[in-house]
Amino acid sequence: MADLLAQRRSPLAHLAGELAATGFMRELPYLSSYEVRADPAEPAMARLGAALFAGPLLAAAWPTAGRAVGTGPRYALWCGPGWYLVVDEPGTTLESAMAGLPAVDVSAARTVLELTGPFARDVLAHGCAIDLHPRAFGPGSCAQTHLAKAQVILHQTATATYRVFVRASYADYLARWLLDAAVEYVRRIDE
Amino acid sequence: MSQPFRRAAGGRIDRSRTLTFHFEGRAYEAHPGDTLSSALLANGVRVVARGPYTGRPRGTYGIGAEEPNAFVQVDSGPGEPMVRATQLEVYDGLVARSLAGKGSLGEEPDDSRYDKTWAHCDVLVVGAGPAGLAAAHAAGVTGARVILADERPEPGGDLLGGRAHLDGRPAMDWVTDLRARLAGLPEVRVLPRTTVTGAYDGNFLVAVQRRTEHLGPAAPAHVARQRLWHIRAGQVVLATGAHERPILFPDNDRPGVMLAAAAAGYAWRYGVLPGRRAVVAGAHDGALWAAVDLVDAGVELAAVLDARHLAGGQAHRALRDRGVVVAAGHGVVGTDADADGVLTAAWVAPVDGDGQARRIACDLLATSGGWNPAVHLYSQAGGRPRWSDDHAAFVPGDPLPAVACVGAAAGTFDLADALAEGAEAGWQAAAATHGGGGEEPLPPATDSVASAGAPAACWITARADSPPETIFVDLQRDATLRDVRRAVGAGMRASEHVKRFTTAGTAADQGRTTGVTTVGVLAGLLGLPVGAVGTTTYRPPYAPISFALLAGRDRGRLLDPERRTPMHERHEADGAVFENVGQWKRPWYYPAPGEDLDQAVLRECRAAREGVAMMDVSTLGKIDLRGPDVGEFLDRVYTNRFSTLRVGQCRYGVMCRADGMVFDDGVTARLAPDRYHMTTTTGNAAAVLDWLDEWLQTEWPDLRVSATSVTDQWAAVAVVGPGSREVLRRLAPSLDVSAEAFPFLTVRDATVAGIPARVFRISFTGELSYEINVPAWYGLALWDAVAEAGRPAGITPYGTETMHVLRAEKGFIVAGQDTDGTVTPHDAGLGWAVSTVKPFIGGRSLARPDTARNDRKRLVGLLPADPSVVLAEGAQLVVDADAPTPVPMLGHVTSSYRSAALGRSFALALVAGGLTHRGETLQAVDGGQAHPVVVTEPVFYDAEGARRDG
Amino acid sequence: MLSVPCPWCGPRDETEFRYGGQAHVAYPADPAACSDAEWAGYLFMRDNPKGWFAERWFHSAGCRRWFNAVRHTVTYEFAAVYAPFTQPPGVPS
Amino acid sequence: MTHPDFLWADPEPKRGYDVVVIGAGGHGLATAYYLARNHGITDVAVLERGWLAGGNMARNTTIIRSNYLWDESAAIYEHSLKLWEGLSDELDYDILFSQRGVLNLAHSLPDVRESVRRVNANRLNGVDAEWLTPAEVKKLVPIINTSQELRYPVLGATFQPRAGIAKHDHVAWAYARAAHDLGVHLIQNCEVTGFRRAGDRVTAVETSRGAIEAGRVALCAAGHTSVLAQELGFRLPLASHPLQALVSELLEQVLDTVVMSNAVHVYVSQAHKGELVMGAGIDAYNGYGQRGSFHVIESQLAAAVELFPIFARAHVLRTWAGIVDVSPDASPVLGLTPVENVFVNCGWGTGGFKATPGAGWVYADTIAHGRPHPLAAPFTLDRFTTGALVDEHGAAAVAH
Repeated sequence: MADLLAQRRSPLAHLAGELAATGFMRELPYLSSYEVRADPAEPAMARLGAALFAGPLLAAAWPTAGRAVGTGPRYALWCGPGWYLVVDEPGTTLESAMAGLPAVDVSAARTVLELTGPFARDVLAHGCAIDLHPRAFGPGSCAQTHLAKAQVILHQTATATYRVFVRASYADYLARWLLDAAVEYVRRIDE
Repeated sequence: MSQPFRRAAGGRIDRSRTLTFHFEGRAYEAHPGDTLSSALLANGVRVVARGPYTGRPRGTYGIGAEEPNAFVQVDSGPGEPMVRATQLEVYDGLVARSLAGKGSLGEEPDDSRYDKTWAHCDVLVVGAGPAGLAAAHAAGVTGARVILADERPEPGGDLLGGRAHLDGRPAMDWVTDLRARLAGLPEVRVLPRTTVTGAYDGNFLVAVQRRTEHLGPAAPAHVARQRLWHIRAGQVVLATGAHERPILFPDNDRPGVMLAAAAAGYAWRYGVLPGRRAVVAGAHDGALWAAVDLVDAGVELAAVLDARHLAGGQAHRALRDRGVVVAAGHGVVGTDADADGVLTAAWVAPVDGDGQARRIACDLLATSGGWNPAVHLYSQAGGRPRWSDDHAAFVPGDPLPAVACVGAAAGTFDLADALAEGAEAGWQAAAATHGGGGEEPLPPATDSVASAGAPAACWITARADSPPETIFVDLQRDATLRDVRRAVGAGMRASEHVKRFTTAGTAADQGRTTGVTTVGVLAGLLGLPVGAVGTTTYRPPYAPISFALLAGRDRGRLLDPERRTPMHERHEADGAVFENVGQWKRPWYYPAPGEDLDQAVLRECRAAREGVAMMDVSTLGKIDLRGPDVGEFLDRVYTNRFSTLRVGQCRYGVMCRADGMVFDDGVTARLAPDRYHMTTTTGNAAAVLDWLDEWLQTEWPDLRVSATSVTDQWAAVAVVGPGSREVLRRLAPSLDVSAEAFPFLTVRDATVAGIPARVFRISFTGELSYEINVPAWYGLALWDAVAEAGRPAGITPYGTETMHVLRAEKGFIVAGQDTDGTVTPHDAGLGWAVSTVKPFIGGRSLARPDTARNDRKRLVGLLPADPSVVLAEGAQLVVDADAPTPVPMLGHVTSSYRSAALGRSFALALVAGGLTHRGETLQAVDGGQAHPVVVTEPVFYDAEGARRDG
Repeated sequence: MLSVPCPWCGPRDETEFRYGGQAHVAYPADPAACSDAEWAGYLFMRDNPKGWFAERWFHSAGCRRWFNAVRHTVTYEFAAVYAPFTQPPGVPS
Repeated sequence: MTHPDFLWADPEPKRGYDVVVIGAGGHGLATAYYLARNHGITDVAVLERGWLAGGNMARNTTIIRSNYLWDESAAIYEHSLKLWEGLSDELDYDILFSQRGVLNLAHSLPDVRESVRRVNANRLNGVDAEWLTPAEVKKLVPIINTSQELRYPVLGATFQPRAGIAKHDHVAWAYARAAHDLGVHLIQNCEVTGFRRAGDRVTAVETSRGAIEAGRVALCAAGHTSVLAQELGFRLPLASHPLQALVSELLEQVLDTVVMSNAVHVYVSQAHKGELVMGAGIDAYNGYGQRGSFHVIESQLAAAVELFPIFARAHVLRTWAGIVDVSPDASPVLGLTPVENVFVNCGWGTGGFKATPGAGWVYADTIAHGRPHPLAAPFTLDRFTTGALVDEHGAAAVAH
């Protein structure tokens, strides 16, 4: 297994240094994720909720529009009506908990860019048209939207921490775009 | 180097520092806070531009965004054409030159950074004059999210150059206090040097922020020079002020002729005398107060004219106190100039009748016909300005939802009224969006005075015999009264026609000073009320936006996303030449040292046909389909049947649009009774997923199917050629790769190179081949493992070009290359895949009279008579290339290559009547050359399919 | 930039959507039974009013749901959004 | 440029006319002119709800070319181009027709195939066309960035030397004056509100200035044609969309060829006075609002700056939108209608301006004879039923 994991390469491994140099961006590679498409009222969804969150996550507790549930590392993000992205630590296998549900392992389909700190929201606002002000979006909010010209899932996990789920093939583009948008803020840290 | 017209004191400039700038090659001094216009006036430079057609000299005319004349070319820094000198902040090292209505683009690239951002607010206040400041403050104290944008470097608007008092103190003290209070409100954002330039539907507004231009060479390179703001506002308060308009008269274009309030503004805001001896001519109280400001600044008033027949009022008294008597009922009827064309005198006469004109020597002629509320954004947002006789101006008409116009922008010129109106609008706007809160602030007390009388709509003062070609209605376009008269004489009645006929109002200033005046003149000529003629439409942008800013960050590599497969860096290392396929970067071919495309492709093809080769096929669209009704759904989507596919099997499928034309194709596998894995062409992956969702949601919601894109989840390597089985055997020792155990068109889960994989035995080349899919983060490891395992057999990576040759040799089409949106499956030779039993999307269309014709263009093969000739893709096929034009065309070449396997060239084509021409010789015409070709079946290689089992 | 009121995600910029043209153009239950003219009507003929228009939108970059909207083709104002297969709510006159 | 001293009169509408043309845009004016000139039908009124030629004619980017892929399209657009070549003389009015050539850039291998296909089809149809390599493109237009490092590099271009631009207002006014001189009534501020019918015929057009009797009615209202058709009780396969354009300030001459790129989506020419005139694709939604969405302008300018780096410093001075009526195959609908004496000319999409003389010529002939002109025959409404589309959308990079 260790051999196997060593063979992985994350979509932004080649930009790790540049991201680290900003002081507020990094890749969270290899997170486990599954797209689940089912009515939260289905019994199988209640079972899945219970398995994931160590308590019965009933229909009403699956996240509503624009919201995520979970406190990390495990989250369920609302993607659309009857459509959720379940996210967990790298290497976590959730197949058995998802048996009987249309759940697709998409762990390798996306990678995650995490932005954290006082500039995170401003940097995102350079390319994201939705309102990220705390009155409109805050910890526990998530949205599928555009960031620059990439389609992303945006998930705010804490007061000044955002996760950007981006498709693997777009990751290089988006990271380079964010690095460019971050230039003024990086200097502000340096200064 | 002295500044002879600089006043001894005053103005919002920093006299402790001196800057040096160059204009027209000469060095001058200025102070921080100066604009180029104020600095040139301070230095006595009157000529700043020339008329584009007349060549006549022109001077600074206004003081801000309304300026029609003083457009300059900036040569320092990144350089910029057509910059208003009245708004260009002077910096040390500024280099500018005059223009004649036309700028020039530099030759060096502009490497400045340009930025964009998105912002949301409850209340957007446009303009930080008194009304705007009051509005922003009233909205801000409620806790609402407020953006206050103003085009000038500092807030204050007209208070910056005025001498008004608020709450008994100089007005700028009040502004300073208010700035501090706004700064203490965390949800209020003040954006100076920011022009709101576009108002779009749903209170979406666009603003341009100039961030570093005023710093000149000191501007930090990492800070974006400009930023484009996209603002979504709950409520908008337009406090955009008003633009002063002139009165027209003969030779009204001389340097030295200036708008009156602008002239006064230079004196008080910048501490510059716009002239030493002035004639002031107006038709409203504002002109008289400007005269008071000028005389108080030390300008000698040679005459003050008012086109109105009024006497009395505070302005008259104020002037009389200063020894100046207003000449009521008088106007300017001409000017004189010196050899340089600069004003030396005004000719003055009564406005009624043809009384004797009097010459008055002066170096400043300050004119003001009134104020035009800046209704541009109101109009852009959908409002229709209406003419008001009371204001002698166009003012905002019917109110717009969630938009308020306040202050001078609404025709409220009195300071006290404007402050109250602004505060109330800000308060109400916050209440409407944010819910309000706090205590409504009271506007400050003012010392404003009653007016002498209503403004008059006075457009022109001239004598009957004044030559109309000397009365300029548009200074930047050199358009004159003569042009307007000609337009009317030609039959034109609409202001838009006259604008187009005369070009008045179409220059870079967009007719800001004289647009309404032109309408007034036209109304006079037509004998109509001004309101009946109406303004031309105000279109975005209010102020010009640079192309570079609109492009923003979307330049160079970031112009459009570059999609990469997990193996991208290996392809780069292997020297691949890439092809853009949609947004994807795909290896096109891998030239060995010294090879060109043809040589590389022949080598790659030979490897695939004779040995073993590998290709990155990760870009293919992949869709995971789940649910009990997937089979039924696919039967409806594909032309052929998929419900009968057994688990572990794959099938090639074609889908059509509803019009029966080929949309996409690919191989789809059944992984479980309720689970299919669909592949699409690289370019259509998103379109196909959208297509599936559309039918599922909008037509067949009863079908229990869910579709998930897994394109990015899987990296895939095709291992192709007679040697591919051996390579796979090495990589997957536990997988039985024999033809019996792993037959063609089946799929197996296996461990390949130690990686959990899904292996498809499918072939797009006709050779034995496997497509190994692994989770994307293993893609690079898989690629390297395949290369390593194939090394003994000389495995060769190949790109899209070789793939195209190999598939074409087998007659396999590429949707989008051999089809073009007018091709049915039958036309493409895919009739075998079209069910005649079950219905499918587009099926009905195939029975339409034209679609059912037998002589449609159909896929055929072509063999050039000369086997060394590779036809051009896109060559047209004709019977007789020498026939007279139009030469009837039978079809065209869709794919054409040199084949290593065939030892010759070949092609695919669409030809009317298709294989009814089999064996016939046609001419393939490209670039005037005709090549004889023989029509054949579109399968050139291994027609019996013997090779796919290796 | 229209702000399109997605019934699930709330107002989003137009660039997140695909436009689907006129709503309530149902796929014929039995296409084979259609005359050529009826089929052409389904394929190509569309209302194109100047005024209120019931149309389809697809939130392709968001929740990926199709929905219908009533929008004015001159003011671009949205009066209502509603689910496929349901009738438009009262349209402003 | 000086205009003639007199252009047109502003008559009161008569009680009726032999032919009532609805819409005084370029097509309506040209149709009226050719009805009078070619067919001797001078008892014609052209009704305009606003000011003459104030719709798309006043809003387009004035590109003229005939290098369309399909025979049917090439024939009608080439007929039009030949008329353009003699139009200043014909109408005795300088329309500033400048045959500076039009480049259509190719940015991908599929673009190249499509372009070569179109060039060859054009040449065999007697339409001038050449395929240029990137080096030849660079030679023709030195300011184009032909670096192969671009995100979407220029891989070549088609070139039609006889294509070019003309001054839209002059064209409209020239036709208006010529039509007026032949007795045609140009009636502005006259909005059509309905039709009076007698059986399968229209007897009169109801307008904001009263009912006007009509022997024949010619619809020529571009984006508003669907609204008229609805009044008349038949449907059209049209969707009206905003199409935006923009100009820069006046600039010293840098570009003397028209350059179009479908792949990165921008087209640009530099007008006689010096402004850059640019356009892009249509806005996606149906709209009669004569305004479009800002992001369309932004992406268009990004493309422009990429292709022409020196444009970075230019400024957008003014943007606007027209309303284009787009048909499913991006080809026009020209011919008879289900109403006996009503004719239709619409669906030109983004191609209307360049077709002005040709469409007017062919439409006038169709109205005069009550049957489609041979060049119009492929563009009947019937094609949507038979499937015989002239698909400039599907087959080619359709453009403007």
